[in-house]
Formats: sequence, structure tokens, C-alpha cells
Amino acid sequence: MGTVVFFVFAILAVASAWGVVTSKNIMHSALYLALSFSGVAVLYVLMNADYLAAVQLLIYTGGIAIMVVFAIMLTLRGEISDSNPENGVWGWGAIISVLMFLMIALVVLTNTDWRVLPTPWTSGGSASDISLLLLTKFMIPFEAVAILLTMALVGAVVLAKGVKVSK
Amino acid sequence: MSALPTVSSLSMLLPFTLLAPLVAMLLIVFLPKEETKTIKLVAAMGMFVSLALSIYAFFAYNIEQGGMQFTLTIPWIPDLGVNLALGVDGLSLPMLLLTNLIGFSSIYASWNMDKRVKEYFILLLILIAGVMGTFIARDLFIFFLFYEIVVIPIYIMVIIWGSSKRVTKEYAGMKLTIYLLIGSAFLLVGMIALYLAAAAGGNPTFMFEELAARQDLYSPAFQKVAFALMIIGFGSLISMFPFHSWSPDGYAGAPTAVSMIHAGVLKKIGGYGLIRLGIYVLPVGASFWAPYIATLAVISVLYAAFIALVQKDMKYVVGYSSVSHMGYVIIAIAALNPTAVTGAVAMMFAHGVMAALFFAMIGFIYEKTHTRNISELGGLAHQVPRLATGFVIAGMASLGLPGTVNFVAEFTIFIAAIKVLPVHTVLGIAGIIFTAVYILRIIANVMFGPRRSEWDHLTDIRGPELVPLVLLAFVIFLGGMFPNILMGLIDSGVNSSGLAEVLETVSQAKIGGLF
Amino acid sequence: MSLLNNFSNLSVGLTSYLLVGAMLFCLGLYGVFAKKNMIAILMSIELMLNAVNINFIAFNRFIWNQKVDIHYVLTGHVAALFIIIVAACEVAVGLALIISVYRNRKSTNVDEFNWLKW
Amino acid sequence: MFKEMHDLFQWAWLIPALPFLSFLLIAFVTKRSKGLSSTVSILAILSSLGMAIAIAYSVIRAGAEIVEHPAIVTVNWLNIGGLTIDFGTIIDPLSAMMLFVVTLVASMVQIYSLGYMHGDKGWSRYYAYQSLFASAMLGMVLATNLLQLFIFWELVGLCSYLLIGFWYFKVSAREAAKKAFMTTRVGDFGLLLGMLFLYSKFGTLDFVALSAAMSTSLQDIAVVGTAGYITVMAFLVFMGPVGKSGQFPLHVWLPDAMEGPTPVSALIHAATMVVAGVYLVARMYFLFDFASPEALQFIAGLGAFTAIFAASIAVVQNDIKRILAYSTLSQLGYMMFALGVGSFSGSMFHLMTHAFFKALMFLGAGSVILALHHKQNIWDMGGLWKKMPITGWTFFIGILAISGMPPFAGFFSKDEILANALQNGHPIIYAVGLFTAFLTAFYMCRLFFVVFMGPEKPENHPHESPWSMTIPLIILAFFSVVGGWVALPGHYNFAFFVHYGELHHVAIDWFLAGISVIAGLLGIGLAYAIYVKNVISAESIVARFPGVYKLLKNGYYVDDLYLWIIHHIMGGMGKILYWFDINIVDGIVNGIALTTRGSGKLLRRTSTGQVQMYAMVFFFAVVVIFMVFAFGEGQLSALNPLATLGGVK
Repeated sequence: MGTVVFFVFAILAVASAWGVVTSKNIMHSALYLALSFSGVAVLYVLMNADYLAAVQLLIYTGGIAIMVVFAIMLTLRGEISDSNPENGVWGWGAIISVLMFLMIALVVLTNTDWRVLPTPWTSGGSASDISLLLLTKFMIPFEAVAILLTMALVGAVVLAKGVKVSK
Repeated sequence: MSALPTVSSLSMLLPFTLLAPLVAMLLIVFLPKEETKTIKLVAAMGMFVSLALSIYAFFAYNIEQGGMQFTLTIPWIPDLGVNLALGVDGLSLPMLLLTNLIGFSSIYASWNMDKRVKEYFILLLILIAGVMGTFIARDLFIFFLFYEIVVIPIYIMVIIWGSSKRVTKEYAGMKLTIYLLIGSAFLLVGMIALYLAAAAGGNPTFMFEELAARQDLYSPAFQKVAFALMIIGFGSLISMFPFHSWSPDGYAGAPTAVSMIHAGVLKKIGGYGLIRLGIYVLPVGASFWAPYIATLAVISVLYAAFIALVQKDMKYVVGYSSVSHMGYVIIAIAALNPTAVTGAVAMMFAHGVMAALFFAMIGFIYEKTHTRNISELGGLAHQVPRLATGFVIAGMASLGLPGTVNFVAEFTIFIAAIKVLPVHTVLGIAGIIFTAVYILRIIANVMFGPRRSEWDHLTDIRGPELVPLVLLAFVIFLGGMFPNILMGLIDSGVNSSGLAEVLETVSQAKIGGLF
Repeated sequence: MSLLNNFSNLSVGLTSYLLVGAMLFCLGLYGVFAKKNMIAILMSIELMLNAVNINFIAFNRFIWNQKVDIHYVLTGHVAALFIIIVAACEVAVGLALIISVYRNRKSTNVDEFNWLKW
Repeated sequence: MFKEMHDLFQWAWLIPALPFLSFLLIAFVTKRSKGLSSTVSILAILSSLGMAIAIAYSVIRAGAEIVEHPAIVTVNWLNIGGLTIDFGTIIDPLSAMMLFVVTLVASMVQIYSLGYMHGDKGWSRYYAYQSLFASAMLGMVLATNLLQLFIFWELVGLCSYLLIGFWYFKVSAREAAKKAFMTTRVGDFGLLLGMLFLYSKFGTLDFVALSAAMSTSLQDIAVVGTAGYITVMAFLVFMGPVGKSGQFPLHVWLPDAMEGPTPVSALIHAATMVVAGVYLVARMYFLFDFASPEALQFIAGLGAFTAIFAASIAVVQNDIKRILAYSTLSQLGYMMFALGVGSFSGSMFHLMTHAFFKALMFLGAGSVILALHHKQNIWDMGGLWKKMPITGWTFFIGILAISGMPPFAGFFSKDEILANALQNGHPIIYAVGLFTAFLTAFYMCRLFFVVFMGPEKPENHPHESPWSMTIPLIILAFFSVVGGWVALPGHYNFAFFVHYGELHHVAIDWFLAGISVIAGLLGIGLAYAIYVKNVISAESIVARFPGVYKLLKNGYYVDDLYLWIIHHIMGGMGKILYWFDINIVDGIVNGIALTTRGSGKLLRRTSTGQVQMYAMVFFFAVVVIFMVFAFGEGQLSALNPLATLGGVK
């Protein structure tokens, strides 16, 4: 059962990602992106990361993808069907990406010493478990991230609003 | 290496000597830039303290005891074996004194400076302190550190306060700096190689004495390579042919004080380094390269002398003449003989004083007439007799007239080198004829001859401007008439530092047919 | 041949997740390399970040260091969480920048932005 | 008695020290006051003269003792490992004689200058240089070793330079000063080399020790080739005197040196400095003696050649001082060949007498020049005999002395030299010397007759010079007369004190002396015939040999040759090397810089500004590095990521 689900959603995620980078219409790209995020969220669930799956859906699919769509709408000029073109050297990019993938795959597949557990653990991964960690061991990074988030918020507002030209 | 600083008597003498100009520099930093008079006075006072301390050191140094004195050793980076080790012996003390003599004079030679006075004196004092540091360092790392400190102010000073003649001052400054940096890059490689070789048995060190004491760790092949690197590094610093071309252009572009310090002392770091690091630490390498160096040195002597004959700009004449004179120092070093090394150090001292005086006088002439072109000048002895006196004294010292310290030094070099390298030395001595020709030419064409009315408005040097003339001429004649004052000290330096034994061993090995 | 062994044992294990992550990462990389539109590049970066997250969680899921306390087991999750947060910030600021640039240059085409050129 | 003498000799260093002190005083204290400057200088040199006389007297009283054992006092000057040099004073008859001559002529010249330099702006400077010169010259005379001698030798050269160029505003004076310095420098190069080789061979420069070391070394049969070595040294050392004493081919500077004030010419370029070379050869006579005979023969030949060469040029010169200068050259040649033929005391004797009468004549010429407001061409002068009786009479004494007329000083010295030349087996040199004596008498009398006897020139208003100038003339004239009498036959004559090796008492050979006198009389008669009686026309002789006349007039074109060499060979060499330096050496440097810049220009094309491009390159590099490590050979495989990645080991 798990295997089937995994393959379905893994293929979904990867195929959507393919769509993101190949689609000529940037709006389609954005929608494929949302789909890909959702596929990944399902993979999280399969790995007992329920809470993260929820976060993924909320932030990525619900937040980021939507924001991207808005940004596209704000900046869109010209023909929508050719809004997401490749540059002149995309062939090289493709080759390097493939080489990169081969490299990673080689490492992954040839390494036998992953120290994989005989049976993966099943408990944990819930919101309560993570919150415990965040408030104890990772408290300082947590606070730092909070500040970062605030600053990003302010920064985004300031940037997007633009500086007023003083008269 | 003990963790505590080793304390000797008067151990704070050298730090104070080194710090005096830096303290003056800091004071100047906090002075308003309109107060040019005060700035100059502060700079002069700082240098005066240094000069007084180094004169004291010169006479307080115990010649009988010899070796490094006034030492101060503070471990700095223990893991790397770097020590903040200061000290002077008979080789470095004359150089320290020379630095301060010229530094003090150079302040007065720039007394009429009116462009960005504050920055000028700040940089000048840093420069002097840097040069001083190289000579009192007992640690290769510190030596190199101070050497690099020196390069930066020179670059800035040439670019801002320099003058463009045949080449622009920017070109001159770049050439000077890049040459020195390339030289120091070779040096750095050699230094690291030496350090690693010396640390092969553990206990890494940068101290000159320690490096020299670990002779058996350096294989002959290593010594040859390392010495070749040193030769390129120090050779370009001492302007040995074919690494000399920065020297005339650089001096011509530089402001007076920089020319004085550069020709007077900075160049001597090359010779000093070759002695202290080259033949002291790497005697086998030195004896391998000695004949080649001697040949290059002779080429320097004759080649630069010939070129000086046809120069139109006074500074170029003196620039090429300093290349020529440094050839004698290199011949002496290549002779690998204690007496010759004594002569080499004395020659560096003598040439330093002479070149500084020469450049100071040319600087005054340029400042007053705004030209250095020999054909545009003439008969200046009418209007500026004191300046002419200084010019003639410098010229006579340059051509090695007896009674000047230059003669003593040259004679010592010749008498020692002629035994070892007769052909080279004879050719080198032939250089004194050409030296006479070009020196007399500029003296005659600039100072003597009919009165020229366009220079009637010139005022003779007076007041503070006289300081370089009086001080440096006094040293030239004192050293020339009573040579034991200087030569005794250098001799003790050569003998007590162990250099003499090293040289004896090398020359015996040579005779024994090891090579 | 370990390679064959791994393929024969093609149940859903660590390797499968890592390969999915690698694919996503490389597709993102391609997007970064080949796209002209700045927003498309930003999206590709998001893909790459997702790939990283998959790796974190996969390692967290399948590898367990016994020496570590039970409460520390979820470190990979925390890392992924932080990445998501930072990615959110990044997208927010990035999009704001893109809009700002767009406002000045009337373009989101990176080919036209070569101020880094000598 | 010897003890108290030694007390005196201990203080010999004061003789050069006093003028030096006066130099310092004038330079730093009395510069502004003309009267004080000259007073200080003259007082100092007179004190030195007094001491020199006292020393000469003591030397004569000591007799044989001092001849055998010179009184030497030394102090250490330079002492470093492997090189020890002493400074000191040596008192023997040779140096005592020189001290007397130098201090006497110097005093006379300084007193004379009171009148001659009257009103000159550089008065104090002049006396400062004079004092410095006297000090250096005396220090040189007293030198105990070759280095000390060399040092003072160079210092007198410096003073000569400064004094020739005293009127530095004259271009001719400036060039003459430069030339003098440069020419002597060429000779000094050889001297320095010789000195260095001597030191490296014998380990000492002290005259006494060097002589001893040489004779031991020569006796040591095991050391082969010492004689040849010494001969080479001798030739090198001799180059110094060639330059300083104006021997051919380095004689060119002396005629030009006449651009200096006339008293300077009298002191430096006639009486004292130019004989320094002769003195050096005399001091180092053992070196030439130990060398193979070619060395002395060479000296004799060169001296004789210079003598006749310069005399022949002097015949056609018109400038009064240049005639005297060529005459000086000729007489120096005399002294040199005297040394070469072994007439040691004859040479020294001639040195002394020549100093008296040549200084006399120069000062007389100065008196004439001053009276005629700095005219120097002899054809602009004439009929001065009546207007300037003292100058005329003293000058006449000088003429007779140099022409070798008995009983004037030149007769004895010249005769001794010529007689020695013949007796020691050098007939050719004797003949040359005799002919030179004839020429000397001729051109000197030509000078005298034209200047003093010829028709008066109406545009001149000459008058006798002041007493400060005439008194030195009279004193020097006195010595020109009696100076020769010290060599009259007898036991304690000049040769007894000043000799080298075995003492030979030579009686005057009246036959040879007669021949010399006849040669001199012939010269005088010829001059009388041409320039007073006009029996023979000078113009017709010139017209018959125009080529020879031109050759002589231009001094055999030696000057032009040297100028050509300096301009074309040395200057050309300098230009070529400068071109090489700027274009090749600098070109390589600039070329490297340009290459760096060019490659920078090329490589910056890769910085397109396209971030994507950069990223691609970056990741491509990652892949490549991975490949290298994964599939590389050797040491790289130790870092193989396939083996090391994955899991904590």
C-alpha cells in the first residue's frame, strides 16, 4: 500500500517539477509548482512527518505558490503563452543538471553504509514532539528565526512599497 | 623557548627607538591639519628621540662582548615559533643608526612641504619606523613583517607627492611597489621553505640564530634553491642587474624624503638580508651562487655607470649611480670573506649617507628651480653656495674620495675581494673612473659655470634646511677620518655573530674541492 | 554488485526518497540555469529547497543514532521546519525585490541585468 | 742628541695639522673676515715652515744615523680583522727635503697671493683651499705607508680640482678642473690596483715592511714568479705618477690647469703637487728596484719621451702660462727619467731646484699678468724690463736656472741627471735629455725676450707689483741661485742624505757639464737671434713646416683624441646601454606588465555578469572535481567520495 502511494506521489511531484521548468507559460509553472509541493507533502506523511506535511501544505502550497501567482500577475508583460522562456544556454544547463543528478545518484546507490535501521521508527513526528524540541534545544534558533521572519516581513513591505522620492 | 621574555640590560632601548616615530605619528594624527609648523616640529622631535637613542646604542654597545645586545624577546605566536625578538649587533647597529640619521634628515629635507602636510609626515614616520624595524628584528617573521609595512607608505607617497618626468609618477610608484612586492614574494617562498626545513626536527622557529644553527637540516640542493630565491628577492631590493630598473625611475618619481630613505636605507635591506639570511643561514647555497652573483654585480657596476654618463635628469644620474655602487656591495658579499662583508656593511652605511645627502641637495634644487634637467641649470654656486657645497661633498663622497667614509668602505671591499675574485674586482675598480666622469659632469654643469640670471631669485638653504647637509656631511667626514669608530663595530659584528666562522668553513670547503 | 542489489531491493526505503530528492534538486538546478524569468528562477529554487527537505526527513526517518536521546530524534524535522521558514522569508523578500526591480526596469528578465559585468 | 731629536720628530704631525686647523678655522669661523682668513692661513704655513726648517736642521745634524734609520711614528687608523692600517710620520732626508720645499713654496705663494688675489670675492675660500692643499701635501710627504700616501694623494688632487676651478664661473676653468680630476683618476685607478695587489701579496702597505717582505720573498727560491709579479705591480703603481706628474699619455690636464689663479699654478702645478708622482716613485723605489729591469727602463723611456714631447710643444705656444706648463711637463719628464736611469738623488735634487725656479717663474708670470690686466698672450707684452725691474731680474734668474747656466741651481741638478744617464749606460736617453735642454733654453729665452725685451706696447700701462708679490720673488730667486750649491762635491752633500742603495760619491764631470752648458747657450743664442736680432725669421720657419707647426701647436692632437674617445666611445656606449636599459630591460618589465594586463582584459570577458552562467560554471566544477576524486588515480583515490561519503565512520 505504502509503496503504491509512494510511487504515485513521487511521480506526481517529479513530473510537476518537470512541468515547472519546462512550461512556456509561467502561470502554468506556478500551478505545477503548487502541485509538486502537494506531492512532496504526501511523501512527508509517508515518512511519519505529519506535522511537516501540514506545514508544507500551508506554507508552500497555500502561501508561497499563491504569492508567486500574485507576483506573476504584478509583473506580467507581453504574451502569456511565452512568458517563461529559456535562455540561450539552456542546453548546457540541462547537461550539467543531468551530470549532477548522475553524480548524486551514484553516491546514493553505491553507498552501502547508510546505517539504516532494520525497522524504521513509527512514533513521533507530531506537533507536540516538535514543539518540545523547539522550546528546549532549539530555542535560540527558533527565536532567531522569529526575528528573521519579522525582518523579512518588514523588508518585503519596504521593498515592494518602494522608496518615496522626496521632493 | 621560555615563555617569559628574556631580559637583558637596556632591553627597552630598541622598543623605544622604534616607538618614538610612531608616537610622534599618533600625535600628528590628532593635530589639526592647518598646524603645519607644529606637525613638522613633532615629527622632528620624534625622530630626534630615535636618533639620540640610536646614537646612544651605537656608543653603548659593548664591542668586546659582541653578539646581539639590547635584546628583547617576547613569544608572539608560540605555535609557529614566532617571537617578537629585537636586538642589534655590529651588522645591524650601523644600519639602525643610518636609518635614524637619514630619517631625521629627511624630515628637515621636507621642511618646505606644503601639500597635505599632515598625511605626508604620518606616512613618512611610518616608513621610517618600518625600515627601522627590519634592522632590529632578530626574527625572520618580524623582519618580513616590517619589510612589508614599508612598501605601502612608499607607494602612496610617490603617487601623491611625486613628480612626473620621463615617466609619470603613477608609473614610477607602481613600478617601485610591484617590483618590491614581487621580490618579497620570492622571498616569502624562500622564507617558508627555510622555516619548514628548519622545523623538520620539530620546534619550529623563525629566529635568525636558530635558523643558522640548524645547518645540518639543509641539504646542499635545498640551500641552492633557497638561496636562489633569496637572491631574486633581496637582489631586486638592492637593485642588482637585471632587477634594477625600478630604481632610477622610482627615485625620479619619488618626493625627496622618499628618495633619501629609499636610496639611503631601504635598498640596504637587500644587502643586509643577503648577509644576515643569505650567507649566514645558507652558506653552501651562497658559495654555489657566489660567482654568478659577482658577475651580475660587476655588470651592475659598469652598466649603470655608463648609463649615468648620458642622463639628463640629476635624479637619474644619482639613481643609476646607486645601482652602480650597490654592485660593490654585492661583489663584497659574493667574495664570502669576513673582511669583505665588513666592507659591504660599511659600504651600505657610507652609500646611504652619501645618497641621502645627494638626494636632499637635489631635492632643494628642484624645490627652488622646479627643474632637475642638467642642461637648464648651471652656475648655481653663485646664488646658492651652501647648496653647492653640499652637492660637491656628496659628489666627492660618491666617487670615493679619501677622507670620506665611502673611501674606507670601498677600499676594504677591494682589498678583501681582490684575493678571492681578482678579475671581477679589477673590473669593478675600473668603475671608479666612470663614476668620476659622471659625477664631475653633473657637479660642473649644475653648480659651476657662468652666472645665469634666471636663477638670481634663488635663496640659499638656511635654518632647518641646513640640517641634512650638516648632519650627513659630518658623518661622512667623521667616518672617513676616524674609520675605527664605524669599522670596529662592524668588524665585531662579523666576528662575534659567527658569520666569520661560517665564511671560513665555506671558503675552506671550496678549497677542499667539495663543489 | 551493490548497485544491482540496491535495485533489486526496490522497496520504499531511504534510497528511493533520496533519488526523488535528487531528481527534484536537479530539475530545480536546471530551472535556475536555463530560465530567463526571475520568478521562474525563484520557483526553481523552491524546488531545490524542497528536495533538501525530503532528504532531511528521509534521513531522520531511516537513520537513528542510538546514542541520542529520544527527544532529539526529530532534529531532521526541525531542520526542515527552519528551512521552510527561511524559504518563506526568502520568497517574500525575493518577490518584493522582483517587484521593485520590475518597477524600475520594467522587466523581470535576468539576461538584461548584468551589472556584475566588469 | 738623538733623543731630543726624536722629541722633535714626534711632533712632525703638526706640520700638516697646522694648515688643516687653519682650513677648519677659515671654513667655519673667519670666513667672513678677509683679513683674518689670510692671516690665519699664512701664520699656519709659516709655523709649518719653521718646523720644517727645524726638522731639516736636525736631520742634517743627525747625519748618517737618520739616513740609515728613518724616524717613524705611527698611530693606528683602521683596525679590522685582516686589515690594519697605521697613520704616521716618517722623517728621513727625503721627506725633510720635501717638507722644506713644500712649506717654503707654499708660504711664498700664500704671501704672494695677498697681492695677486687682492679684491677677489672668493678670498677666504681661496685661503681655505690653500691651507687644505698645504695640509694634504705635507701629509702625503710624511706618509709611512702606501695607503696613507694614497689618501693624501687624492686629497691634493681634490684641492687641485677646487683651485683650478676656483673661478668656477669661467667655463674654461670648470672644464679644466674636471679634466684634471678625471685624468689623474685614470692614473689613480692603476695605483689603487697596484696597492691592492701588493697588499694581497705581501700583507702590508708600510714602506719599510713592504720592502723587507719583498726582499725575503725574492730570496725565497720556492716562490716562483715573484719578480714578474712585482714587475706587474710596479707598472700598476707607476700609473699613478703618470697621471699625477703629467707623464705622457696622461699629460693633457696640466696645460689646461693653467686656468686656475697663477699662484695656484706656481704652487700646485709647478712646484709641489705635480712632483708628488716623482716623490711616490722615489718612496717606492725599492719596488721598481726589485722588479725586473724593464720597469725602470720603461720609466726612463717614458720620462725622456715626455721631456722632449712637451718641450717641442712649448716651442710654439703663445700663452705665457701654457709655455710654463709645458716646460713643467718637460722637467717632470726629466725627473722621471732620472729615476729610471738610476739617478735617485739627481732626480730628487732636480725636484728641489725645479720647485724653486719654476715657482719663481710662475710667480713672475703672475706679476706680469696682473700688471697687464690679465693678458696672457706673450705677443701682447713687451718691453717690461724697464717698467718692472724686480720681476724682470728675478725672472731672468729663473731663465738662467732652468737653462742650466752655472752657477744657478738648474745647472747642478740637470748636469747630475745627464751625467748619470750616460754613466749608467743610457746614451739615447742622454741624447734626448741634452736636446731637451737645448729646447728648454730656447723656448724659455723666447718667452723672456718677447715679454721683457720686445717692443713696448702702447696700450699697456704696466707698473711694478706691490711688495707682497716682489718679496716672494726675491726669496725664491735667492734659492734658485744657491739651491744648487748643496750638491757641490763634498762628503755631506745632497747625495749623501738623499740616495738609494749604496752611496756613490760622484764628482762633477766637467766635460759633460760643459756640453750641457753649450747646449743651453746654443738655445739662448738661437732665441736671441730670432727674437731680439731678428736674424732668422720665425715666420719663415713656420711657413716651411706648416704641418709640423700645426701638429705642435695642437699638442699632437692628444686632447682631440681623448675628447673623441670620451664623446664617441664612452658617450656612445652610455647611449647604447641606456637604450638597452629603457627598451630591453625595462621593456621586459613593461612587457610582463602588459601581458598581465592583456590577459586580464581577455579573462574579464568571462565575467559576463550573468549569474546563471556563474552558477553553471560552479556546478560544472563541482561535477569535475567529483569525477577527479571518484575516478582519479593515486593519492586522489584516498579521498574518493564514493568510499568516504555516507555515514559516520
